[in-house]
Amino acid sequence: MTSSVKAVEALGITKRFGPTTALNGAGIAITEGETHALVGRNGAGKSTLVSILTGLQRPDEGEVRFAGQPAPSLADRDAWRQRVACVYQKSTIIPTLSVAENLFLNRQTERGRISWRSLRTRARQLLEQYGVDVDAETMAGDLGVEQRQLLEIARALSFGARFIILDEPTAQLDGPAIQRLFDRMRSLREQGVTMMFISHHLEEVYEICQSVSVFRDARHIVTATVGELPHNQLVDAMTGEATAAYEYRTRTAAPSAPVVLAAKALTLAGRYEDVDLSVRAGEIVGLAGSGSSGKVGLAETLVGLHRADAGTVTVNGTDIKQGDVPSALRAGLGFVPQDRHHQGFVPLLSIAENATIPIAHKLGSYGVVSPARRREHGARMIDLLDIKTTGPDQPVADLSGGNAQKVVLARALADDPNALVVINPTAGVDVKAKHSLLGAVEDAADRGAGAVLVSDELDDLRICDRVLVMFHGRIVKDVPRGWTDNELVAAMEGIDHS
Amino acid sequence: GSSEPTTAAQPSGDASAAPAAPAGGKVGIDFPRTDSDFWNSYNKYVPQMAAELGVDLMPPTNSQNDVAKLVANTQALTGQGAKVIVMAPQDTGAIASTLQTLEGKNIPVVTVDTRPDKGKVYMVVRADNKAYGTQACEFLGEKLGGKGKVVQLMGALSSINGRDRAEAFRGCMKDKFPGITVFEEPTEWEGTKAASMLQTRLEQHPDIKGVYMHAGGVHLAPTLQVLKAKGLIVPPEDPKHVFVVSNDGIPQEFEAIRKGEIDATVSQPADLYAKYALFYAKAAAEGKTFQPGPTDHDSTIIQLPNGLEDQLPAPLVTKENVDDQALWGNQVK
Amino acid sequence: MTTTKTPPPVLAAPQGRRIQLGRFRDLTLVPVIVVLLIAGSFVDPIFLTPGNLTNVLQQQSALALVVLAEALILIAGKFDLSLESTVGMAPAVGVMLVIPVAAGGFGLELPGILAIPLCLLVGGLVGAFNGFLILRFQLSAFIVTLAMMIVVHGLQLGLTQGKSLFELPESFLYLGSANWLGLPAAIWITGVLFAVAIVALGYFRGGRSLYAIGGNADAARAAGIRVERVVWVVFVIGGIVAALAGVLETGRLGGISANQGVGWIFMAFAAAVIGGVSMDGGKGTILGALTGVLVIGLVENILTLKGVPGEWKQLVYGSIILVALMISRLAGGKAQD
Amino acid sequence: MTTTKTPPPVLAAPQGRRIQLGRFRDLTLVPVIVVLLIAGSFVDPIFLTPGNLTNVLQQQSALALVVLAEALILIAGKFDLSLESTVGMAPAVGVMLVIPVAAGGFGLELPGILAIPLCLLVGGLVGAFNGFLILRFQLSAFIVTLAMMIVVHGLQLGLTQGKSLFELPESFLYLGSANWLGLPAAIWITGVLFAVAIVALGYFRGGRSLYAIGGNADAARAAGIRVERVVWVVFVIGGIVAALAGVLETGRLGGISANQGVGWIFMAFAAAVIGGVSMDGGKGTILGALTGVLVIGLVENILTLKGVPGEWKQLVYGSIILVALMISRLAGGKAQD
Ligand SMILES: Nc1ncnc2c1ncn2[C@@H]1O[C@H](COP(=O)(O)OP(=O)(O)OP(=O)(O)O)[C@@H](O)[C@H]1O
Ligand SMILES: Nc1ncnc2c1ncn2[C@@H]1O[C@H](COP(=O)(O)OP(=O)(O)OP(=O)(O)O)[C@@H](O)[C@H]1O
Ligand SMILES: [Mg+2]
Ligand SMILES: [Mg+2]
Repeated sequence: MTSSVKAVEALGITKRFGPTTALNGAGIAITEGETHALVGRNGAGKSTLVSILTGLQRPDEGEVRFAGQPAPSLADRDAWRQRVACVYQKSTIIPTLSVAENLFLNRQTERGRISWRSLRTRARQLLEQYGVDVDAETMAGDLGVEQRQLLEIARALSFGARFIILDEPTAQLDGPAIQRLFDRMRSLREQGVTMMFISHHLEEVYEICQSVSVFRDARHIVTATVGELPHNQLVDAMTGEATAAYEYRTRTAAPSAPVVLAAKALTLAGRYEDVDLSVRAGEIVGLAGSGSSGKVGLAETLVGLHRADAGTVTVNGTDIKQGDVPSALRAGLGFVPQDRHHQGFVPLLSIAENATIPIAHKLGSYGVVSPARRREHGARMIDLLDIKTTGPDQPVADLSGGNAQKVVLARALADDPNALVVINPTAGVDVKAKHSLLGAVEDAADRGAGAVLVSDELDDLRICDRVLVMFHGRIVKDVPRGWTDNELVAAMEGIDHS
Repeated sequence: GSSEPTTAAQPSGDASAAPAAPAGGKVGIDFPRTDSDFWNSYNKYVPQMAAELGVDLMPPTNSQNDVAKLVANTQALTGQGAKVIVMAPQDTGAIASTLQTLEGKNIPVVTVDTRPDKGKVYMVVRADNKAYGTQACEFLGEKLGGKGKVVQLMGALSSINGRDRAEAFRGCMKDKFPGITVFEEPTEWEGTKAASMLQTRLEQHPDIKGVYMHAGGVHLAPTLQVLKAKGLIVPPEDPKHVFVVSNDGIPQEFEAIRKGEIDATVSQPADLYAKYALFYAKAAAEGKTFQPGPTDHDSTIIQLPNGLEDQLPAPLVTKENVDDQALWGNQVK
Repeated sequence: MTTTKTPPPVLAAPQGRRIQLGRFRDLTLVPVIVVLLIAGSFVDPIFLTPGNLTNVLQQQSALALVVLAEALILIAGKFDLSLESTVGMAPAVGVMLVIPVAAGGFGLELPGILAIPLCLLVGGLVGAFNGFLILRFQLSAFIVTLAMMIVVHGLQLGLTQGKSLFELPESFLYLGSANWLGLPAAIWITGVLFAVAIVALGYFRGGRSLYAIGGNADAARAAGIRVERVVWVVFVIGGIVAALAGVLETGRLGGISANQGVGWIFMAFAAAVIGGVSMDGGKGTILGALTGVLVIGLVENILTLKGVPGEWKQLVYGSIILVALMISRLAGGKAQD
Repeated sequence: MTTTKTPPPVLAAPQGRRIQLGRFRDLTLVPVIVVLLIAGSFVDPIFLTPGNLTNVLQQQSALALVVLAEALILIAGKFDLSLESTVGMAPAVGVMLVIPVAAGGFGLELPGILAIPLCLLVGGLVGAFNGFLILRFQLSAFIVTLAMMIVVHGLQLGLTQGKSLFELPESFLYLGSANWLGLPAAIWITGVLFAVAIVALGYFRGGRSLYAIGGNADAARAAGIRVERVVWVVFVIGGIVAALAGVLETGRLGGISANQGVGWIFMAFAAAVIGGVSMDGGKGTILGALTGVLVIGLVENILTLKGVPGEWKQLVYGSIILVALMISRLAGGKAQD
């Protein structure tokens, strides 16, 4: 802590949402020009602080100051936007508008008539500048998750504000995209821009930030420079207890173990071609690849979300009907979809109900669903996956991002599946939760399930017995356990096809 | 009822202003709608006539042209102690079981304007809607000399009155004036539809020479506006003149007849409807009975399978008799 | 309407007490009903008598069934405006298949006892056709059923030539006019169907899946719910229930007018929505919808008893609905949608 | 992690075609209009004459304005059902403030020239009140405006005692009945307002903010759009435009009946939605809504020219709308919502 000028200060902030206290006298102070990390477990109150620091919500108690001056009134949005720009955790892209218009929302022009031509030009320049390869005229709703995320980032950076908040910007990005973002952040810092960076990838904190604040249970725990707080201490501060690093287990799936999930000559035009895959009981198979390699499309076909143009999918020895999720689930499959908001949960329904939709038929006879048994199952899942909630009856809409993700995994595990297809299970999930999520997948494998794990995170892929690398829609490599980061990344980038 | 003196007519709508302890008992009345000029006049006349006739009238209910509401209102009125019910079911099929219920409770029913197809009624008070159509047809047929084209702006086909007028007009034209072509426009009693349809038809057949409107209240202004835009509002002597016959007898129609904008209207007697509805209601409450045959007020009572009907006169009003003070349209302000 | 839901905003206004009150959200109209009962008893002593309250229930029973059908469809995230036309058309066609030409029939003169099953079948077919257009052609439910509302009513007008049917088989009138154990059969039937729906949507897999579909159809699909099939079934059930509403209404009125059901859909929406069912799908309960119907029925009854002059009645009626809305909003404590 | 920078591959083909069609999405009804024009010319040679087409435009001009108002409100993600009642009530009140008691007025007898401004003011006030209830009390727009639809029409009924107003100031009738340069003034006015709206929503920040708000209100708020204020202004504009529609309609019909505007809102929704405006907000264009109005107007005109018997007219009408919907769906290539 060298300079004493604080670009932003939040003092004694308390914010309650009914029974939940999201922030309890917490605060943060960020020195001008530094990149400051805010870390904490899911539900620690990070995003709530962000919405208070950007003037979207009024704290119940406490105050916010920018460069020593009190924050403007909530109604004065323009004043806020001059002081702070933000990439929110929840999408603020408007799906029905074009990319260009989303970039310049409410500032399409200074005054008078909008010139769409010049707006497009400005948008193209901006996209180019941040290395986002999308057409400025595309409807934002047609973009994938990652491209949308890049759009959010480009927009926030483009304001030229001197203080920028990035709330989990990397959760949906793959390696090269993250590196491009970091390059950008570094050059902004050289220009003296202050940043607050939120991430559950602690190695990113060490890579890009100078200091870090830790929140736990709605309170501020510690602030330090990254040098003073090594990785294990940081994790301990977050969890409030000594936490060991995750231990990857070793398994040896017997070659005689039955094949629980198999694909033969599977082809879906434009996404992947001629894929063969087989997963044995007790085996975890990773599926890796850079953006648009087709890994998600493949995984989604396995669970019946797409109908392949050619080929077959077998679960537990039964040929499943393509394009029909129920038949895959009935054959004994569990599924964690890519985008939890889109396909993962029904926000207004309770945790227990979301977690038990696929097994509703088992919670009673003659189509009856017993609320008591549902709650019981929900409570068990809350314990198992360590979900931070007021109880199994809480609507998933009220949960923090990581906890919502755990509910989605709970749903996949509900039926004690023989085969699991898991896509990006740890996106936006805190360290400890990540451990329990990965642990749950490994537990399932230990119980004899076979799993396909699709992920952009090398850490996740470490639990796999082997990793299939996809490139341009084909499986190009089968990497056994024991790979190094460079090896795998090289394969994913198509540098090494041997 | 209250103990107000009966001398002063109380048009204020305070319908409980009836004579103390009248013979027979309370009369419940349901108004069919409040959105047409004809029925509004009727609604106005009712409390006035009740005071004149000394009828113990309950606060009127309103069924807004909805037979289901009418049924509910009837239940409420009987619940509140009505001994006689006056109603004007705009839909005559769906009132049957209500009439049966009322018959079971010995509550006589007087219906106004429409004749229920089924179910006992004490008296139907109405003018003959078929006669309206026939009168209009005869007037137009003669004026056009039995040839040419006319437009019939019809009411809703789901209403008995609309259907009666349409059928009578159509049938009469076919029988008596086969040389006249009739265009039928289903306007659903809506002015905006009437205007559009008439305008389109005049574009298609500029030689249309006659119009029969089923309801002056909704059709008069739009028709005049369309004719005006086409420059067709000219004296009857002019060969471009379009003969217009209306139906209802509201003051605005009389005004138009005086100005020569339209040629005739069938005066549907709102005042007589109100007067005789209450007259028969009172008689029913007092236990009187009637026989088919001519009455003392220029009308005839006829026998129906399910009751009696007093067919009130519905005069055709033209330039000759438009200033007749006996017409109800000349009495309202 | 929507299939993909934008996640609810983190940024929204205080949502605090939601969880506790949420459980009672379907009962936010109860204070309104209490106020109405008290107000009504002041308006007229007859109001609180069993006879009058029975009348209210009987008068509302057909509308209540339409509200039930609409609530099911709304919870599943769709719309059906054509229900109101089914209320008139299904009974008309059912009856015309059995009555002689002289009474307005088609001349088939099927056995009279078939009239009700045929009527329900017609209702189900309308629902099935709606579902087919919406799901297979991916058309907007609002606009398909708006067009179907006109088509179905137009069919009735065309077939009946706009005339009322009143020579109906006794069996057809029975349900709407009989009394069972001192109460109109219509009340029993409506009550039982509501009870069935409340239980089904609360405790049965099929019923719960409506909430999942209405709340997030993609998530429901990924969780193995056959979204299209369920929605289709809901449309069919909606049509059948609306046809049954038509049977009850016909029995109560003793005839089928060309306008039977016309204009009901607005009231049905009003009842469902003030009862807490969301137009966005996935939210609300059948019990809540029932309270909505009761409010509307009580308001109408009180206005009738009070004898509000016809020309002011609509104004008073609309204002009371507006006030009821606010009371329920304040009692519920949550923004509506 | 490696720093190799392979740019992500360009978008896959299927997305490409979508973008192009998206641009013409507001014109998916054009094939329908072409079909109708051809069909109409077979039905009657008069159909394609300038006189007849002018009539169609004039007949639709008032409805078109209501569609315009509704489209603005829908794009901003809200609803307004009360517009139809404003079409009748605003002119009635405006006129009653200037005409003598004998003609049905209040007796204030303000200068006749004020009738139109007063009428627009009344319309704006209704919109403002709607906005106030919806935004301040966070009530559902659907249900508030449904109640307001009843209230506003009830107010007209009450004030006029259900009577039609016939004796109107000439100045009030002028706009709806005059001809400018050989075309009815109503067509000019409607045309200009549509042009203004198309430009405003296409090229001005205020207009674009409607799309942002309808698409994702929280995101719009985060981008500094004053969501509440904009929505409120849209409601006020909607009310004013509906009142102007009432002025044009009054001029065309020469009087204000108690039912002026009743039932229009369904047609307005139908026109807007088949024209591509989404009920979910944020989607659709004013030009698209205009094509929707034209389709409805042409269908009505053809049916009148053809002289379809009254009892079958509704069926034919509804069926044509349904077919138009499918054609536009196939031409647009995208699922509706
Ligand atoms: N709008 C809301 N209504 C009710 N509770 C809320 C709301 N927003 C946040 N919360 C609660 O406040 C707490 C803090 O949430 P917040 O989103 O700030 O967590 P976070 O630290 O950002 O977590 P994550 O890492 O998962 O994003 C959580 O318990 C959450 O459930
Ligand atoms: N719904 C869709 N319709 C058409 N094409 C799609 C769709 N979703 C993805 N694609 C395209 O299919 C290709 C493979 O996508 P897929 O999502 O399977 O790969 P991925 O490796 O998961 O990519 P990413 O990491 O970017 O999500 C990409 O070119 C992508 O743009
Ligand atoms: Mg967060
Ligand atoms: Mg991916």
